[in-house]
Amino acid sequence: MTLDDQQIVPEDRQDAPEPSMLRVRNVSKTFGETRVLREVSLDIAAGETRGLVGENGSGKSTLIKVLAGFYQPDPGAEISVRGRQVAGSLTPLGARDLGLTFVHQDLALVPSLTVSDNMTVNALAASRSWRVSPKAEARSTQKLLDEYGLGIDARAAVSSLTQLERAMVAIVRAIDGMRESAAHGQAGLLVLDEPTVFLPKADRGLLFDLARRHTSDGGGVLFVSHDLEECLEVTDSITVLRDGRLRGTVPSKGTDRADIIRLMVGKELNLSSRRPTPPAHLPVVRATGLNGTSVRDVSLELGPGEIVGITGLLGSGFDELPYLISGAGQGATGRLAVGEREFDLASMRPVDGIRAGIALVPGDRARQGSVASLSVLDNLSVQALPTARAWFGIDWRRLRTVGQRLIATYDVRPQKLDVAYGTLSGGNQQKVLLARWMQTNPGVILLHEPTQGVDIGAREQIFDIVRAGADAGAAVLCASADQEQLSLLCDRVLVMRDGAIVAELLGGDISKAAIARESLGSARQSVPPASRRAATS
Amino acid sequence: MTDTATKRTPSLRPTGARVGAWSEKYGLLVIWAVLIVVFSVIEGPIFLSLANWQSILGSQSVLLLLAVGLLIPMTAGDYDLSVTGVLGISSMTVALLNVQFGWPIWAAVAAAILASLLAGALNGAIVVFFGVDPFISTLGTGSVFLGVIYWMSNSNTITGVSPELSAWVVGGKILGIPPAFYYGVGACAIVWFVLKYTVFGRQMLFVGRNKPLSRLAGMAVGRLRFLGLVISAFAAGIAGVVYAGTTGSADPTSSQSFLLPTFAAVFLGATVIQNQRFNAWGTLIAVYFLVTGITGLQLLGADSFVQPLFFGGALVVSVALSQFSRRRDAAGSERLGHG
Amino acid sequence: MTDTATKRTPSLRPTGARVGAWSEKYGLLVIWAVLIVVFSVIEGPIFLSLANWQSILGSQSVLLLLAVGLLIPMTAGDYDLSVTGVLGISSMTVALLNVQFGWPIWAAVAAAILASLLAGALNGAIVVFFGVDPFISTLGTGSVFLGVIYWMSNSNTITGVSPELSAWVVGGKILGIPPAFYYGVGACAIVWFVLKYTVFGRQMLFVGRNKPLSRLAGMAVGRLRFLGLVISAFAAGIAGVVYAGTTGSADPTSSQSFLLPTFAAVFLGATVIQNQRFNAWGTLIAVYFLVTGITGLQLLGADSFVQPLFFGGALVVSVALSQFSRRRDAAGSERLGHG
Amino acid sequence: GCSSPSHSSSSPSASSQSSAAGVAAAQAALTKAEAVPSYTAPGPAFDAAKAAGKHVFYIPQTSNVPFVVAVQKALSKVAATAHVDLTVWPTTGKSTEWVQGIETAISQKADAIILGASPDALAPQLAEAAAAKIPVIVLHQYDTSMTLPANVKAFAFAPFVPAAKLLADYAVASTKGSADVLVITSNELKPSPPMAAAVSAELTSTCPKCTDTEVNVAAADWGSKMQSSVQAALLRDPKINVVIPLFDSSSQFVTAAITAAGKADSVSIATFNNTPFVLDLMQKGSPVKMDVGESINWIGYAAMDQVLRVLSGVKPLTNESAPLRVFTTKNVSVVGSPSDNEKGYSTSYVNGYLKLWGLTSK
Ligand SMILES: Nc1ncnc2c1ncn2[C@@H]1O[C@H](COP(=O)(O)OP(=O)(O)OP(=O)(O)O)[C@@H](O)[C@H]1O
Ligand SMILES: Nc1ncnc2c1ncn2[C@@H]1O[C@H](COP(=O)(O)OP(=O)(O)OP(=O)(O)O)[C@@H](O)[C@H]1O
Ligand SMILES: [Mg+2]
Ligand SMILES: [Mg+2]
Repeated sequence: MTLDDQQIVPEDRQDAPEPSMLRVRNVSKTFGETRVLREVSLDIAAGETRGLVGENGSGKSTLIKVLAGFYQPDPGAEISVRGRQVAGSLTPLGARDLGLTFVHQDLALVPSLTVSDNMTVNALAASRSWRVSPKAEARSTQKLLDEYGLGIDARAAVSSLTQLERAMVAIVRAIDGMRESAAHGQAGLLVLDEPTVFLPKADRGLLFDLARRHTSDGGGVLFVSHDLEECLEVTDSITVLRDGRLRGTVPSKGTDRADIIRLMVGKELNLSSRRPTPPAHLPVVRATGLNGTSVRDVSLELGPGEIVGITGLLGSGFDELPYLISGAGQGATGRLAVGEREFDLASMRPVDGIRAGIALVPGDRARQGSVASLSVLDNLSVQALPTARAWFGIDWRRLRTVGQRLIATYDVRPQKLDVAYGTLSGGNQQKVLLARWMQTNPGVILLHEPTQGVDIGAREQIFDIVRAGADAGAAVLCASADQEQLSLLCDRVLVMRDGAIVAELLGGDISKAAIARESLGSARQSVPPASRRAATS
Repeated sequence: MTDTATKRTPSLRPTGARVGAWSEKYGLLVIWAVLIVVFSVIEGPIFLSLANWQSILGSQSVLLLLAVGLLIPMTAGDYDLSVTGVLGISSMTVALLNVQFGWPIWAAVAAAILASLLAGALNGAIVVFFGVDPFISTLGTGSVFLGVIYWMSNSNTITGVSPELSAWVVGGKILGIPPAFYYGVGACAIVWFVLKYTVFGRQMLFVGRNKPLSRLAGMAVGRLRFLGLVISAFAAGIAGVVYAGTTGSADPTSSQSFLLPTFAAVFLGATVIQNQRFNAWGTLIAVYFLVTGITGLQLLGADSFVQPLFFGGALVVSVALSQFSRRRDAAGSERLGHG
Repeated sequence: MTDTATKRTPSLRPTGARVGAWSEKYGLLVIWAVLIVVFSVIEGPIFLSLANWQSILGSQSVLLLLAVGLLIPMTAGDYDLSVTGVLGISSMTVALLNVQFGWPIWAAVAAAILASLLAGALNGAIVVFFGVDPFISTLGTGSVFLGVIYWMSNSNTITGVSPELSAWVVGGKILGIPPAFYYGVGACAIVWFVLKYTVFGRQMLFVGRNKPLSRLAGMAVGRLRFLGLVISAFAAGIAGVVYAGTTGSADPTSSQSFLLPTFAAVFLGATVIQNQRFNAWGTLIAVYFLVTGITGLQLLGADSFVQPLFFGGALVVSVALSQFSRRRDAAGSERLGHG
Repeated sequence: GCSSPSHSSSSPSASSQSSAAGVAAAQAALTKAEAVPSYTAPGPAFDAAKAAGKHVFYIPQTSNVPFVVAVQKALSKVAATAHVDLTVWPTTGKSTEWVQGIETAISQKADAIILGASPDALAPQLAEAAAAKIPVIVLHQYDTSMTLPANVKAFAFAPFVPAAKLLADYAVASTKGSADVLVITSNELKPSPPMAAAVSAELTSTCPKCTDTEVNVAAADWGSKMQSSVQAALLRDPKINVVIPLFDSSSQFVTAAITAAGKADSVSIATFNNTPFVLDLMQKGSPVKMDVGESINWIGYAAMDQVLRVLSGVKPLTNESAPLRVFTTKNVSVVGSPSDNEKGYSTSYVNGYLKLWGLTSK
């Protein structure tokens, strides 16, 4: 380990004059045989915003779930909040009583219930009354939502909301819960586990304003993110976890990204630069007149070897495009040409897309991408089954060999085929998902938030996988709200507004700032699709 | 974004959606009404007679009590296949203690309720402490309860339950309808209130939809599921008392025949009033919808094979219709059910 | 990270885990063995006699065929509560056509299988085209099928099915065990192969675990579910033929009694060999485990109430044990889903 | 012996006369059956000592009914007296259990099988037993008038049709020839169709003005459907004054329906089987006014008579059965409280049979 340990601020501040907001000592957590957290100690002062970073699977969410009382830590742990030592084991209710409020990574919403039902879920268990009043709840929820100008109907089912709206609901719920506890005396600790993955940059301001207001009231914030720049920007100090062990805490001022990466990964990471723009060819994909739930009359073309980004604001419809082009959009219309084949979207099914060489890597890994309870091999095999026939059954030996090679190539950790997919960390889940599709040598790769919640090291690996796919001649479409990712990965970026493509950025023009400007719509004229393609060539 | 959404809504949409939502909520009521009209036309005065409606309303209290109690664990996602076993234990306990051991009827009833609560606690304990899926554990305990009933009763039918109980259950009619009907309606009202207006009911709903989330929100998931199974057993216990009162007797086997109708009523009920959610009034409507059809057929003197045909057909068709209207306006997310 | 994990593993741990995994896979086999030893000690030679084992193995083919067919839709997440209805339709068709209409037995059998396939197609169509949850739609169609059976048979038992069929089913014993047993085992082998080694079987598994994923992965989810329900009806149809052959007759009601044992066998089977997954050999073991216990009790001449007690108790205990061993080594597999 | 003389109501003028005659005939048959039945030897005497040491297997329809338990008791008692080894194979009413029982009996090389379960569902197994030369004696499932199954050596008959006739006679007599009868059948049970036919035929022959309707409720649905079916039938035809559930184990549901319809005073129930709880109902005052049936113990002796004949190599009888007795509110008190229908019979048949078998001295 070549790490410069001097940089690290000692975590043990036992002689701190006043009790810190949160004091954690010696927290370990073991699942079965794997130790996920090892003797983690942590102090957060009142008024402090603390970042928590680490690779996928380094234990951040686990630590947070320990704080939430969801997991019991191994014996020997001590947790105290504002000097109040937690006696016995921490329960979810106890945590809330202590003033800890959470936005969990998976948002913790029930899609089939209404926004206002979901809003009340945390209050339920602690409720002192025995009854609830749905009407009053709906009213107060609506008031709250309006207060933040979200324009969400409190009586709508969460399933009818977009991912972004769902994130906003979860955040507003947490903030409301926090206010509640503030009303009981003192501001507590707000814990945000990757709250921004669903939010485009522009909408994150609201969240950070709220967090800042909270800290200035004397509360504390613990903020988990894989976006190191954002983390450096909004936090006072950053704690780094690696392999479940505390690597140290550094002040955000005067630290740069590279330092943190070194702490996280334990080595220097070569962040790749943009690859050269591929030469223009006849398009592989030609879509005309696409219409979906939020997409209106969009046409676009993708060339072989080209990585095209598509982005926009919440509700602009950019995140629907990959699904439309794969044939998974329901009630969609439009025409699609993939190579020689022509499709009418109204009658196209995903299987048609797959036969035409389209691979879709959905953004919602858990719901649309994988089966958590089955093994990595099972999940890898989904797309390979028809090709792995021997005699008249599936040749599992061959699948296994291929799978072993795939997870080695894609650096999936742990490199075991038989572990349950669900126990992998997010980054590794994503790599498995990509591996599953890449083994089919797709001609068209459609990605939706391919690095959502993925750590910086894994992100580079995923970029490499995508680039390798493009280099092999595939056309890539990457829908993402992550402007940095787009600027690093894409040869061309399309920006959508109100369901239509309004701008196209090429090569050197692609930058976070430019994307943000176009997304917000600083009065640029929409570019007709024909001229766009022409501009590329 | 919301702006755009509102902008894009064609003016016709809301009306269409409203009709859809309405038919989704009250579709079964309409089918019921049609059924009543059809039978009235065919059979005229007999079907519309007070006596017929008294008989329709008065005859299904046991089923209604069972179904309404079952709603609670079902809301928490737990199938309870042992309710009919508990029904049998309860009615047998009443009859045995009252007739063979000479206990006063109130004591026998109290013991029956207690026995039912114990049975529910056993179900709850197996589910909560051993983590066995309730579908399979209650399948098992249902069989155990059946064994217990055979053992208790020595496989005999026991008659001669004190007429006092019958008086409370089927005597002293109000508007010509026996008290048991009002007990069933009362139970519906309670369950409706509990599910809609109490913290407990709301918690059960969350537990049923997402257990880890509920745990994270601080709900005592295990305790809630335990309670749910105890409550369904409690309701089955009351149903058992009503059953014993209705027939003045208890026999070891007949309680089993309520199992499928109970589940049918619960699922069919989940297509009315609050679509996709188990709800009490929907269940009540489902029960009386089914019995109206069957009674109508009986009055027609239809062959006995027509009854199961109607029962199954009505179930499938009304659920399909409600599903259909739901599909039209919402891109269905998850739905009721298991795992 | 993987390195450190392996390094830190205490030497005893893996053994413990391996025992856990082993008991998870073969726990029920051990309980079965214990049961056999206990009965052998109590009853000595009779229980251990070849004849007894021939009778144990030969007696459960109908149940086994039903359960093994049910595995397919269950793997795709679809409960099929109508299998016993199809069983009844099939056996009644054989008996009716053969006895009352004088069809040759092969034609009657073919018609029965055809009728079963139609019944399965009806189930599939309701589930796929109307989006009705199979638990409720097959509850309904099960009732419809019962009505059809009553109608066909006029509620009568029909006897005198051609002995040819019986010869194929229970005559011509191999190793003293009737052919029906080998049909059951053959069906197990086929289902095992299908679920493990065919694309269809794997697709069913994914459909059962995650429907949106399956759709995006290009599977024809609707068609697969449809096929699953047709297959379970097909198996139930064969079971019906075997049933008619075993008894040389068909009656309108007795098929219903297979419903709960079938589900019990399927769920219990999912605790063996491949824990948490419906599997054919596990189901076979579950069936013969339960029948061993019951036969032992019958040979003992135990009171009849002991049978349901044993059945339910064995079910709950063995599932609880398998659950327990699973829990020990993996900290609760639930995770916060998005739904 | 309760067949009434057949008559035709050819001319309208004769009809009222014949109706009165029918009522009288019905009443006479009923009165005769209300008396304590007496034992007459069913057939020639024989020496049952040859049966000693033989092994008999008893497979009941389902062990979960008191009837079976009582029969089993009688069988065991006689078996012990005759030194016959009796094995009981308990079942819960599933055909697979019966099949397994016969297989087990064959594999244990039993000398005879007493079958309480339906031979209809066991034809292949009966053939197998016949091939193994194991005689099968079927217990209490057939009336002599019914078509009999093959591969059965002997029957202990049940007087279903005479009982049904008595039920109709009661309806005629109790309503003085103006019975409007509701017959509740369970057609999946073997005796149900011939019994229903017999009720109908007896009504037609003794009472031209009487009418009858049938409602079929499967035994499995008695708990959940019987009450509403009966209530609907009463609504449909308010003139119904006698309800005949063919099997008395469903009486409590019929009673509940009649009570719920408010017709407890005008509608009476006549039924079959003499199950103790129904006699209880009758004694305590309920719409059940008549129950006809047999002594279960007697059935056991009758069955054992056939078994011993078969085991001893004597030709079995063709009309072996226990006699019927009718209980009405008039004579039901003889069964005591709680009801024990064995009390309604003189025990002379016990000694009678023992003497017939030559077992009295031992
Ligand atoms: N319930 C569990 N059982 C077994 N292993 C688990 C469980 N929960 C988490 N893990 C493992 O613990 C490790 C840490 O997971 P954790 O969720 O804390 O990571 P993380 O730091 O939040 O990662 P990410 O950045 O991807 O969110 C991972 O390797 C994961 O596989
Ligand atoms: N109960 C559990 N059992 C098994 N695995 C679990 C469990 N809970 C979490 N995990 C796994 O542990 C890993 C970390 O958990 P978590 O839910 O925090 O995701 P994550 O790693 O943080 O994802 P991301 O990469 O998006 O940040 C995930 O891969 C998850 O699948
Ligand atoms: Mg995490
Ligand atoms: Mg994460």
